[in-house]
Amino acid sequence: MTALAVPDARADDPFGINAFREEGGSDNAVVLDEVTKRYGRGTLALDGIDLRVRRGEFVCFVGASGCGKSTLLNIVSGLDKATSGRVSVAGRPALMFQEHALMPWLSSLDNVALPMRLAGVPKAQRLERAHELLASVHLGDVVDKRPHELSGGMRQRVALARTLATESQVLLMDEPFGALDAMTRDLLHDELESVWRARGLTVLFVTHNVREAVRLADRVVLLSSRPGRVVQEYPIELARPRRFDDPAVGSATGQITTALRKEVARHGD
Amino acid sequence: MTALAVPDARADDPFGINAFREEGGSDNAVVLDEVTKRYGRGTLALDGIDLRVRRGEFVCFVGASGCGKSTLLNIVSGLDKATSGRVSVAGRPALMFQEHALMPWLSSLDNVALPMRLAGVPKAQRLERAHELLASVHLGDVVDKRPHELSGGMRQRVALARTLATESQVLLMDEPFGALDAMTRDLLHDELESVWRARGLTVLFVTHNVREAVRLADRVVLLSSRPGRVVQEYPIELARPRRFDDPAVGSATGQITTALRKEVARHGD
Amino acid sequence: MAIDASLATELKGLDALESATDEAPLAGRVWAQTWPKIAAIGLFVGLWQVVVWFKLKPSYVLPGPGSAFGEFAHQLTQGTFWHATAVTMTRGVVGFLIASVIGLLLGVAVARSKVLRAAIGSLITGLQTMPSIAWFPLAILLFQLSEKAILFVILIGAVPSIANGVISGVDYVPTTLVRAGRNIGARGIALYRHIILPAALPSIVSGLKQGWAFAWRSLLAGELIVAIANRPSLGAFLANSRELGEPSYMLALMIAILLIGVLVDSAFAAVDATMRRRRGVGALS
Amino acid sequence: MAIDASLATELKGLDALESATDEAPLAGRVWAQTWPKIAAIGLFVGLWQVVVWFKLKPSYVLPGPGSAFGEFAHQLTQGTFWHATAVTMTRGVVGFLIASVIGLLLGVAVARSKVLRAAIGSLITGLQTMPSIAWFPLAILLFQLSEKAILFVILIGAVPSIANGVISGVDYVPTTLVRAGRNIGARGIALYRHIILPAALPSIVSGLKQGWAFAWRSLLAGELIVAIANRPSLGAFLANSRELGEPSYMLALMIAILLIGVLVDSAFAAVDATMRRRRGVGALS
Amino acid sequence: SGGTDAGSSGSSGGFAASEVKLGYFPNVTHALPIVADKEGLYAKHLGSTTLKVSTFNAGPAAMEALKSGAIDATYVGPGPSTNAFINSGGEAIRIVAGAATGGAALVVDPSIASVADLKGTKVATPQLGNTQDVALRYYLKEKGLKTDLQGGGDVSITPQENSQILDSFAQKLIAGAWVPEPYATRLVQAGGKVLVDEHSLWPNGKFPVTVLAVRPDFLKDHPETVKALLEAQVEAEDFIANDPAKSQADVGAVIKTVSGKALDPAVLADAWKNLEFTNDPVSSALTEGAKHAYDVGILKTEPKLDGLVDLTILNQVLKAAGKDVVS
Ligand SMILES: Nc1ncnc2c1ncn2[C@@H]1O[C@H](COP(=O)(O)OP(=O)(O)OP(=O)(O)O)[C@@H](O)[C@H]1O
Ligand SMILES: Nc1ncnc2c1ncn2[C@@H]1O[C@H](COP(=O)(O)OP(=O)(O)OP(=O)(O)O)[C@@H](O)[C@H]1O
Ligand SMILES: [Mg+2]
Ligand SMILES: [Mg+2]
Repeated sequence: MTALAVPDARADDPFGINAFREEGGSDNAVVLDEVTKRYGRGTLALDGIDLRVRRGEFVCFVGASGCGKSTLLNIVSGLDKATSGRVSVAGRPALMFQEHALMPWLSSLDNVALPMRLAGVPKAQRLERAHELLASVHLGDVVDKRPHELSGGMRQRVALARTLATESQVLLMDEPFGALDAMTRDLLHDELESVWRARGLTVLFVTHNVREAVRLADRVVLLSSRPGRVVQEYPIELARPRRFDDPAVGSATGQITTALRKEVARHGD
Repeated sequence: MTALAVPDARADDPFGINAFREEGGSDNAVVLDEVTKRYGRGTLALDGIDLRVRRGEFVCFVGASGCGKSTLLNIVSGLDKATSGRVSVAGRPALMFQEHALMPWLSSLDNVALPMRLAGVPKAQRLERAHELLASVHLGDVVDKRPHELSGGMRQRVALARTLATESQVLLMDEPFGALDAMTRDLLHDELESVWRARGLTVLFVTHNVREAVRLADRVVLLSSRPGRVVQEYPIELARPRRFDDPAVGSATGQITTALRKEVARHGD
Repeated sequence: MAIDASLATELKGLDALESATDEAPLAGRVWAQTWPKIAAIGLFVGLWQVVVWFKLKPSYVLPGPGSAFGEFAHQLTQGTFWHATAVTMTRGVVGFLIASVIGLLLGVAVARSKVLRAAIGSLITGLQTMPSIAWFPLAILLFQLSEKAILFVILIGAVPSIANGVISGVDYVPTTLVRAGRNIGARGIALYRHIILPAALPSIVSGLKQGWAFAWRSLLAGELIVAIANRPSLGAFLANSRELGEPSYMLALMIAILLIGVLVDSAFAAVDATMRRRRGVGALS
Repeated sequence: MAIDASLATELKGLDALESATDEAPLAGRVWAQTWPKIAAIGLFVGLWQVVVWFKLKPSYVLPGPGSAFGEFAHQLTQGTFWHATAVTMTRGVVGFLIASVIGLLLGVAVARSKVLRAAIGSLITGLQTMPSIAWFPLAILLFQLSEKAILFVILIGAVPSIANGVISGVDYVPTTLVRAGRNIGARGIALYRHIILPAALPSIVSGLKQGWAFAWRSLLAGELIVAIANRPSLGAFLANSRELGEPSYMLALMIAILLIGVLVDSAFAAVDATMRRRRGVGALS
Repeated sequence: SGGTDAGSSGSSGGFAASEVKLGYFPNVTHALPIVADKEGLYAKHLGSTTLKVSTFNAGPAAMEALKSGAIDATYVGPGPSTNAFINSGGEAIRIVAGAATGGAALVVDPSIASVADLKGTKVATPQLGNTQDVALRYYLKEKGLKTDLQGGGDVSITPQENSQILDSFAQKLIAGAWVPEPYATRLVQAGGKVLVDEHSLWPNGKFPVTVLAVRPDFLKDHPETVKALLEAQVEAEDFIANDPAKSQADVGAVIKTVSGKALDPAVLADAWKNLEFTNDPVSSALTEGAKHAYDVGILKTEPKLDGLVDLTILNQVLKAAGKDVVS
């Protein structure tokens, strides 16, 4: 049970000086209060989500297919509006979409350079940086290819590089490594972890791979389905760097998986 | 080592009477001979693939991202032409695409009914069957929604149901369960396995999840990358029904994963 | 807006599910669609009135909105006006329907066959750029002074637009959908019927809209070639109104033509909005 | 085909990567594009000649291809013909460029603003259906007998087509791309510049093509309102050829107009083919 | 009845056609056929032959229809008919009668006192190469003012549609225009003054504005039918002379039918005064006009109009009606 401990959202504020700060203030990067989302007059996708994510925290979300994870990220990103409740986010978060969402008329390089172009970074500089980013996702050799010439996993990596090309302090990632083989995924875990540390990013990360969640997260949030609610939160206090196949990671994974299965089964899905 | 044995492609023909049959004849559902694929004048995606898949066999393909798995399935499906080599397939295979490829103007139900409509199945019958299929992928309650109203995993399941709606004897599946949570995926493993048995299907299945491959396959084929070649084949002779978390499945998974890692590392990706 | 409303109802019937996403109440939606139109018309008519008040131009050259709308109202009481409108509308609708069928077939044929595309692809636009006046002699030669001559001029104007819409739509159908369609057993005509044409529908509808505009313009010009006995028509009225030297009468006819154009466009817009809602695109504005 | 080739080269320059996918050798590709055209023209001219040989119509009504092409060849040696072509082309190109700018801005504005769309969305098509002849009095009223009057008629014809192309393109930009664009920091104009307009480009180009056709037709009609001293024009020639009852001269002019139309379309087709190759769509035929 | 009438007078051979397709314009200069039609004179003389009327807006369409066989006969201006005759090498058309003469004038802005003042101004005509266009060019040439077909020269001639001429004149964009009735009258009402009345330029003040053109093969095959048309026309001439008010009402009614609105009766009445409705096509003026067209460069070759006018049947009819024959 080393991996799981009592939730303590204010661990990095030992003196409690920020304890009464308003949500979205200096210690919380993302705050959701009683957020619900109903599509049209139909599906209730989220129901009363309360969530606080500290600056610099790495939170993973797991839950059944269709439980509202993407909806949650979309709301945090500001692209969708919550039906009710309050959302406050520090700065403008970068969202890596579940479907790659690359611009089909741009090469990989230009896709990755686009956020910098929009931010006004000079051409030489942004192209250099885009080259670096593509190399860091192991795609240094496809800079000139267009999305339709790439494999599924390659597109996902280009999209990752594009997300990293923004200057956002908050990253929202929707199953970013779903189409990658184990080896490539491990490499990208390391890469992401080091970027997160170096830049002090806040990351909200959706995955179906509980082991991946445990590998990366400070905290794993389990969502129920129909409607999406926060069922349980699991702080992961394993020392970093962690490995995907660490036994400790495995045991925490087993525990969360059991809870997840129970949750999914309870909703008859 | 129970799970791995010497490859024996003719295990179901103990008397060897079919040994000299022409490829694509009665015992092989899919035969590839020296198949290469080059896109434009650029990427060499596949290089000299030799492959025989028996009727009723369940073969899983694993390999690094971008190694040519999708290309292989596309060629077997007949949608792409090989640059050289011979391809012969029994009947018209159904391909489940890596990206869902649902018709955006049709509801889930109509998407699933479409292959039957094209095959001339009467309306009442095809709608009933489509309802059944959607229920079997646990989407009985979204029959009327259009693709854009579904979550990523839901779309994948609709696409699966659509693939099962064809009468094809050969199924080609490109990471069909990549966007599903563990629980739903397990249920669909069972579902797919039972359909495979009941219909005597031949399945070529691409996945990044080696455990999934071991859970399902009669044989796991490991592809190398740049260019794609068959590196090794692993017959999986574990008794069915298997469970995802069976220790035996785990040990075979470990072995193949090690080989895969070595393969991926060798190509510096 | 009668056409608009009835079409919208029909489409809703086809697609009962959509209604769930219409969040605002009907009255509110109608008002949201209506007030900007009223404001735009008000603004325009106001400006026009101001110009007239300042007598920038003599009134026998530019009559005020009062006299133009007065004349329009007067025309609405005239049997011949309605008769002419009916004749022209009938010709327009019949011609447009025939043009749609031909344009659709031609478009599919050209989009499908490389040889045909190389042969006549560019010719289609070439024909479209030829002004109606150039076709009149040929129309008379082929069809004498019959309704067919007018139909010919309409078709020559509208078919290329419609065909071009189809071609461009078919050309841009996402490759994945075509491949998926082929794979689930759509071949030949079925591929077009069930996959390509539905996928290309937005572009086809926009081609049809352009085709309507071309058809209507060609029709109004073509109605001049010959005034068939006892068949009054808006085109002939419009041309002859110039000769009468009564600008308010001409403006009244222009108001009628504009109104018809706006109504037809509203119908297209309703179809388009439904398509967009179905496909979940256009959450832009 | 000079425009075609030079444009293709330019586009290839812009997009050097594409050349790798042109698999067939240049000569073969050119031939594949050319023979169907020659065959189509041959077939058409052959049929025409047969009709003439059988004397179905007297030659003063329908001259044979020989006399039409002969007249065309003769015109090519005439200074005034080239002068007229240059005048008309200049007007056409200038008008089209201005119409493109206005149409683009108008289209974006209407696509973007719900209020504007409700106010004038349908009016755009309404204006488009108004025949050029209805605008002549207004053109003269506003711009006297000047080049500007012709320009006005061109704009009134072409702007709606172009705007409609933009609107329909913007409406159908995949929602994901817009959302992705917004998320990576594209707001306001940048969103249009970098995401929406490139994504809508195919539909915009097809709107521009329709716009060209409308502009050209309106131009040829409009050149009749104003015969400016010493400015011969194809539109005036065409009308005069009809009035003087010289069918072979008229046919020669039609050949010239058709040729220009085909050339312009080839330019559009080249742009379109490049766009499709870039985006990896249209692996259809 | 009319039927026996047409049949009994057929001495020159040929048969009455079962149908005759006739064209005219909804215009005051076409009053003769309009009255003949409206007053039932055609029906009376054609007997069993059915009459199908088409109305045209301009000469070119009428000529195209005649040449391609869509109609058998039409009333039209002398310009288009001469052009059609010349361009078809004399094959396409025969003029068998006149229908109206007179009624065209150069109307100018009151500030123009004499022809010399026109120098450097723009003057409009209804269309390049039509009767009035030739008349204006020839007139200016006689007065020593240069013009050319591109609108250059001392006086810039800008062909425009009649209706547009009214607009342009009202906005002072042109100094004047040489136009037929009723536009001459309308320009005067809009503040113009008549600088040249075309009457003054022709011997006897007579020049044709409307003639009856027939397809030669129709004329050959069905002289009886042509004769019946002419009989009706001759009777209409008398009707117009006797009852101008009713005749004007007939013309007004036709204009109302094709344009959806009536022409101001005052304009109609004023224009009427400047016209003479006569069966005489004034062949000499026709030939003269064509020669003028050649002189000013509209026609590229010297016109030969032999055979254009064929008055045999007309003169038969006139004689039978006890009227003077024409030549
Ligand atoms: N645009 C929409 N309109 C209507 N319903 C929607 C829409 N988008 C999502 N939904 C519904 O909301 C629910 C949650 O969807 P969401 O995409 O957030 O799930 P998810 O947790 O991301 O699932 P997955 O793991 O499969 O991606 C689903 O039931 C889905 O059908
Ligand atoms: N249309 C294309 N044009 C050019 N190159 C292509 C095209 N499609 C695929 N490729 C290239 O072929 C190689 C194999 O691609 P493929 O999609 O088959 O990989 P994959 O094994 O399915 O990868 P993943 O697991 O990421 O989906 C890649 O290098 C890719 O860039
Ligand atoms: Mg999701
Ligand atoms: Mg793949």
